[in-house]
Amino acid sequence: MEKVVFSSWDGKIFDNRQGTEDAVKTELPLGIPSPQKGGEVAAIVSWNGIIVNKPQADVVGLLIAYLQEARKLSCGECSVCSLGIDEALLIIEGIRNGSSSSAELKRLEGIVALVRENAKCSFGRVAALSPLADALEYFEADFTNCAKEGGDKGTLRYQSWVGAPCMQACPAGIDIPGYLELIKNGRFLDSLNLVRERCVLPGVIGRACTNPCESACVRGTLDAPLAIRLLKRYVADAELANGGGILPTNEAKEEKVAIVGAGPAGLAAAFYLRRFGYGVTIFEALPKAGGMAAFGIPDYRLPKDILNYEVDLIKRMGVEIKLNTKIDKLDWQGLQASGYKALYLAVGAHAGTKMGCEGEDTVAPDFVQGVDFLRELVLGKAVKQRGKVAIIGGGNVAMDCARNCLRLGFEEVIVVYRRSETEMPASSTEIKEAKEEGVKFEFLKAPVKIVRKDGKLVGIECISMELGAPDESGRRRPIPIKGSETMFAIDMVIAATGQKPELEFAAKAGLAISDWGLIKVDEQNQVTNIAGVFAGGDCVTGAATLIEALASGRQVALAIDAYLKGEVFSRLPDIDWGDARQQHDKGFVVKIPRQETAHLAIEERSKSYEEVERGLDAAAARAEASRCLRCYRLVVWA
Amino acid sequence: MIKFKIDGRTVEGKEGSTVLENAQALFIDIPTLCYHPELSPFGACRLCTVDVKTNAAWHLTAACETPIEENMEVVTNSERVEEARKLAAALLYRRYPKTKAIVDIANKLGVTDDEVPPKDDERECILCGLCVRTCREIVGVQALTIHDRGLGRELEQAKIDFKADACIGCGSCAYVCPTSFVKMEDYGNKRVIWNKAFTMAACSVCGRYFVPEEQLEFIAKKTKTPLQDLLICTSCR
Amino acid sequence: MATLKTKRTMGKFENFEIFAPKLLNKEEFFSCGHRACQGCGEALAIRLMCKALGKDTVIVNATGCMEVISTLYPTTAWRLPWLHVAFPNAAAVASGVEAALKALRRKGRIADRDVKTTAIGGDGGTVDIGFQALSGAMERGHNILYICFDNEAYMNTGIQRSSATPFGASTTTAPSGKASIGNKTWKKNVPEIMVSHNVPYVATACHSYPLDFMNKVKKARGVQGPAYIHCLSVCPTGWRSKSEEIIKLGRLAVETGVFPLYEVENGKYRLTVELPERLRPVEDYLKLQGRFRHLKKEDVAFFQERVNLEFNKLMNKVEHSKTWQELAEQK
Amino acid sequence: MRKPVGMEVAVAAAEAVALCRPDVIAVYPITPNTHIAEHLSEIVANGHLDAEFITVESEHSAMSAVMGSSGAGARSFTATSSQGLMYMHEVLPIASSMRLPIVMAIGNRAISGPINIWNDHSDIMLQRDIGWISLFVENGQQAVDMYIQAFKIAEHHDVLLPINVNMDGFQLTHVVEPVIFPTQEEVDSFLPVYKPLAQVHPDKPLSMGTLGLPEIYTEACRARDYALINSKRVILEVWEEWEKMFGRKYEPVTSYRTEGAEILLMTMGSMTETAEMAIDELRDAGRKVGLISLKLWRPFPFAELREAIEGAKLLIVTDRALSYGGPGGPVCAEVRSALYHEAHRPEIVNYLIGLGGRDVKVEDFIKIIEAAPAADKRGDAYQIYGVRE
Repeated sequence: MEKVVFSSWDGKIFDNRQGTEDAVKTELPLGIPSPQKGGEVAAIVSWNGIIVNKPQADVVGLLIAYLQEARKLSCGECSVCSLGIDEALLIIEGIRNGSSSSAELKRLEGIVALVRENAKCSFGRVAALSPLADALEYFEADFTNCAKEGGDKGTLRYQSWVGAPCMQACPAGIDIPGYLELIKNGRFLDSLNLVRERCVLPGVIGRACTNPCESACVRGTLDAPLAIRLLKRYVADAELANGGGILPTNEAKEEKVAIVGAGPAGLAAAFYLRRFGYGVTIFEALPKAGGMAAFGIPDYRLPKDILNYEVDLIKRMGVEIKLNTKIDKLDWQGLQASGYKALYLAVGAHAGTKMGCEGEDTVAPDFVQGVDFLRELVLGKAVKQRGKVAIIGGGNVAMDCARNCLRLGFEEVIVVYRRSETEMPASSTEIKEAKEEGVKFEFLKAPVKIVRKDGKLVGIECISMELGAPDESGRRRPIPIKGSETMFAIDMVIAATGQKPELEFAAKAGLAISDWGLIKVDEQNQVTNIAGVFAGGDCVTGAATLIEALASGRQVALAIDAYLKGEVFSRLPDIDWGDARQQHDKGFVVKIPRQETAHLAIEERSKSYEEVERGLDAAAARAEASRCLRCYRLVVWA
Repeated sequence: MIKFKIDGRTVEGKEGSTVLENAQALFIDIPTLCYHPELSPFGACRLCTVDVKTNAAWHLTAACETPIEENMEVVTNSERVEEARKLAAALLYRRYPKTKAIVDIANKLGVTDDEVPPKDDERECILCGLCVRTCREIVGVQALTIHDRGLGRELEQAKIDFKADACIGCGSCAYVCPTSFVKMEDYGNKRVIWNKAFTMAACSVCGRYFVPEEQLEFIAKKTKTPLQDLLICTSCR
Repeated sequence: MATLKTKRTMGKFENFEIFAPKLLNKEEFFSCGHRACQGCGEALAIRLMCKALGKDTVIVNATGCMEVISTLYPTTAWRLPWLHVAFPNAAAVASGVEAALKALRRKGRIADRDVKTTAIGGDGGTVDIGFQALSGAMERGHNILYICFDNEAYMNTGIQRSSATPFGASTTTAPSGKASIGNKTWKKNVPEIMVSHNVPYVATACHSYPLDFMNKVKKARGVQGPAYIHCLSVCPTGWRSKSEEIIKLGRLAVETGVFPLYEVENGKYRLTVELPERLRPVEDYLKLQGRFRHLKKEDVAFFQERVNLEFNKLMNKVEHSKTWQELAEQK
Repeated sequence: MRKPVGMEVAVAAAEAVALCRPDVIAVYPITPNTHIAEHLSEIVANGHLDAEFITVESEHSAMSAVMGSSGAGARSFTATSSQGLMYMHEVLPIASSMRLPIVMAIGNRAISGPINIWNDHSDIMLQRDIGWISLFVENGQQAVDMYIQAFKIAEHHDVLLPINVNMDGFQLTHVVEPVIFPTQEEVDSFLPVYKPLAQVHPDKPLSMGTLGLPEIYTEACRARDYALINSKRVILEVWEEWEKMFGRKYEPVTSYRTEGAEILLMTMGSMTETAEMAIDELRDAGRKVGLISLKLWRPFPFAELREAIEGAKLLIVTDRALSYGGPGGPVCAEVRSALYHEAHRPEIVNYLIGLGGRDVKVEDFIKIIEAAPAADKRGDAYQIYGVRE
């Protein structure tokens, strides 16, 4: 941990350049972020303030670096921001190389004020010149010294970080303001390509993502967050409507990489590795590629042709996908012998977890695991059961099962969840749509016994719960109420309380498995205890979202690339740049209503698997995209 | 109608109308550069800056893209406003010291050489976006877009992108361009615009070359009229 | 003719078929419901003029069709402040208005705005009876724009000959007959006379080229000082032509070289409208008008020769004229 | 009491106009009013008066320009004489029909042919029916006073009519007289800044000078006639206010030593003072004679005239313009019709004198008064004094 000499982070001034403050207080006060944990950082110049750790740090040099990065981010649409940055650069560089006097600082002040007050987008208002304001107030001496000494200090080597509330919230870190701006300007395909940099299944994600970005959107605090997910979906659909595209690859390398599992994590890794030029073979146990995207998410949320198209794109890059090839025995040597230089395990988490209730071990057609139920539906296995069905669990899988059951013609569909609605992990739209379609909910109930009469399931006994103190997940822990057991007459039960990976084959092959039943990997470079064997996705993280899987797939691809090049891969540290939603002076923002999209009529839904949510049209997409405030934020450090 | 205050006067304006529209109706002079009444507001030049008070806070904002709100207070002539306009004009003047449209308005707003010694710079496209909006909103093609900048898209200067295949050569962009940066020249049966050459169609009656073939095809497709029906110039219609 | 060809095709404002007009101001300052004849070119031109001038304008009108058809007391078609005194003095009245606005603005008794005083008149009120007042106003350098709507005769009083009436046209005071081909004189070139007044902006225009006309009006409005626009305005009644053909006639007047569209900015001549590579025969233009019906082949031939001459005179200026600034810097 | 200064009357008139702070002045030079134009332009050139001075190219344009400026809401002034006034004639009636409060100085001069630049009233008499208010001054002091009064009268919202103030060319315009000027403060308080009732300006667009069909033309004439007749009320108010402020009394018809007079002499303009001397002479000799002078020509002061001639047996009306082939002089024609219905009206003789600058001395007036009783008194009879047959 560095000693902090000066900080204006978050507008809170901490100045110990005179060394008066005592040492204790100087240990990273005020939650000042540190880009490189334990690493040596002289100073940080950021949209949110200046931090100096070493008194001799070249603040002016960093400011120039900041402006040089900033001018790349400035869209140039409004005069003040881009011209202001250039002007500021001219002035400061002038002062630095002695060609202009520090009297120019007066003019600089005016420009800084103007840009912060009057720029068109919130990058201009919040980031473009913000650190200059602090600099002019607290580091005027540095400028004047420059002016005195004159002469070029030489260019300084620095690192930079660009983010935005939405980007910080997105597990894959997609450049959201970037692709929104391209949509605004009608450059839909450019926009899609930008999305693909971080997200190889835009059509899938555009439909089935839990969109944490939207809950981080600054507009959310003003009127309504942008429809980021739907916009991603729009550009994906636009390409499809234009007859599809192709994904570029680089000149082929001879190294080959094997991937186990054609789920999002596997596909993502395959895409990037192929793009780097490696040969890629994916082994998939099931008859269809897509993993949870194919077998977890029903058609009314994600029409399969969308997934198939995007998988196909990856195939056409030259990625070989061997379907129906389950790896029961992992033979790494064998693979190496047949020319594979690296192996990536992305087998996902496809097994249901136990509920811990009596009688759940007897597997029968009237008692199934949610994930299995969904998978078999996709595989076309008919469901004979009819009548009342109870789904246990409050996640998206539970919702999917419930809404499927409605469409299958069950008379009554009840979701039993041990916490209350507010704690439900399922996405709010899912819950909303499920309710609309007629799914019933039993909150604060947990099954204790599955009751059978001469083999046939006749009901479940549930116990009522009350909510206690929050647990490590932050949700309030449910506590059973003694003697509150009640009996529900039920014809079928679907258990959807969680998934876990099946890793016998990995364990047999000598891979280290954690107590959680997940593959152990080095968090830096995703490599397992066996050299050349990497792992990622749900089988490492436990059941997570699609976008997280894609993100991890990309990480692994980068790690494997580095490994094959013989380099040491260390991912950029996830720096905590503070509350993603905090945005100082938003200035005057005109309220513009969010573009709403149509939905399939409720009475239609239970009849078919037709997609419920409709997409935006071009005009709506442009209108929606132009609501983006462009909250880019910038940090440089050296 | 929406009641609001402008320079101390309480006035009424149509719902959805902008501060600028209302000001102009009241003969309040607000300088503009990228504004055009028939095009959507763009807020690029920041010369129409006004001071606006909504929910108890004053903000500088572009009058062209700010809709009036009930009880909104607008100040168009305060020192703060004029200072902001002048500074913005000064920045523009520094960048485009040879562009008449800029020089005129900069002088009008009191920018003088001794405050901002102009750089020697020939650039003429001032990125007002009028051509882009005209192309999209009036013509209905998207041959012109702002080449946006951002993360990983390192472009030295923002500029206008010309999609040659989309352009129909109607010349509306040249018509609307305030600095005549967009040039259109007709040479007999050739028209050159954005360095793309168009073949002009001749009027079937008088033989005058009157419109690019691409444009005719575009209109024919749009209006579903056979091409030959369009081959008559305005003189002979 | 290659050089000529390029010189002839420097049109910036012209040939924006279809789309650019959609950018025009939708607000009307010369409202409908006035009493102009069907297909009145002058009324159309005035409507366009108003759009180009915008609402910060005072119109001073010489007696003539436009005043008669638009302001039957107690009605008016004008949404702009409008003042009419008499036939010969529009320019003089305008100089008074301009002086007043200048003085009152200086003394803070009216809003501190640039209100443009614009005088309009027909050919009679401009090139004949109003000529002295026009010359005086232009010479004194008032900040006014004078626009002459030239329909080539005293149409309001019944198609009598004016000094703007073209050669060979039959009018009620210069009728064609056994002993006469009608008007024997060539049209008086008033724009040229205005140039000799050192007016910084002089232009010819025609309602059949609306964008060109409006751009010229806008340009002239911006001039701090006198400006003059001579706008050919087709009068179906007086020209004995079809109401539905006024646009066509205006275009033909230009394409035949009878009335070329040009502007003279600080002394520099410039064609503003793209012309066909070869000018169309004047006959195309004449044959559509009853006032020329009686012309014989040789008359038309003479007409054609004179048009060629006048056009070449103009092209000579277009090619060789320089702006005053250029001439000032010339060693 | 402020001390009088000696000054050429035309120049004094110009000084008076300048005190009224006109906004726009448009004048075309013509003898004998040139000194007014010259001196005003000098005042403007020296920066003592903030006004637009338009050096128009003709009287027609001069009047047109001030109509434009007045229509735009500016206090406007012009001046002319004789042929110039005739050249303006076309637009003069339009000014009154548009109710534009223009003030015009006329240095009265004979009209050509033969061309003659000297003084009589034939120029203004030809403009009798243009609907303007018309005043006559008799000396330099009245000139100074009446120009200031003129603006106030013309701009009064109950009047809003153009007004011409007549000074005899040379006999008045070019002589040096002692005059007393009010201070600028006094004038400013007497004559506040002009507030137009209507003006051509984009802030409130309106159409001025529209076309009147037969359906409304008659009514328009009637309206203008009323306006002119009713303006007398305001004129009297203004003169009363002036008397209160400066102690100098003005009346439409002024009587001089008329008590018990049997013979009355009637004059207009600069001759009045000469006539007064003649009256003094005869009165001192015990003769029952008196003088009435006319300052207000339009609207014509019928009532005041009737009052003024009470008890007189003989009225001698002098005229300085001839209505060829008519009843003699226009003034006398007016007087005759004014008195026609009076039960006890004096007998009337009409003398035409001082045409084209012919000098009229005290003894000429005495001769006229002596000869008048024997003169022809029929309605269409008139004497041209001093004509060489």
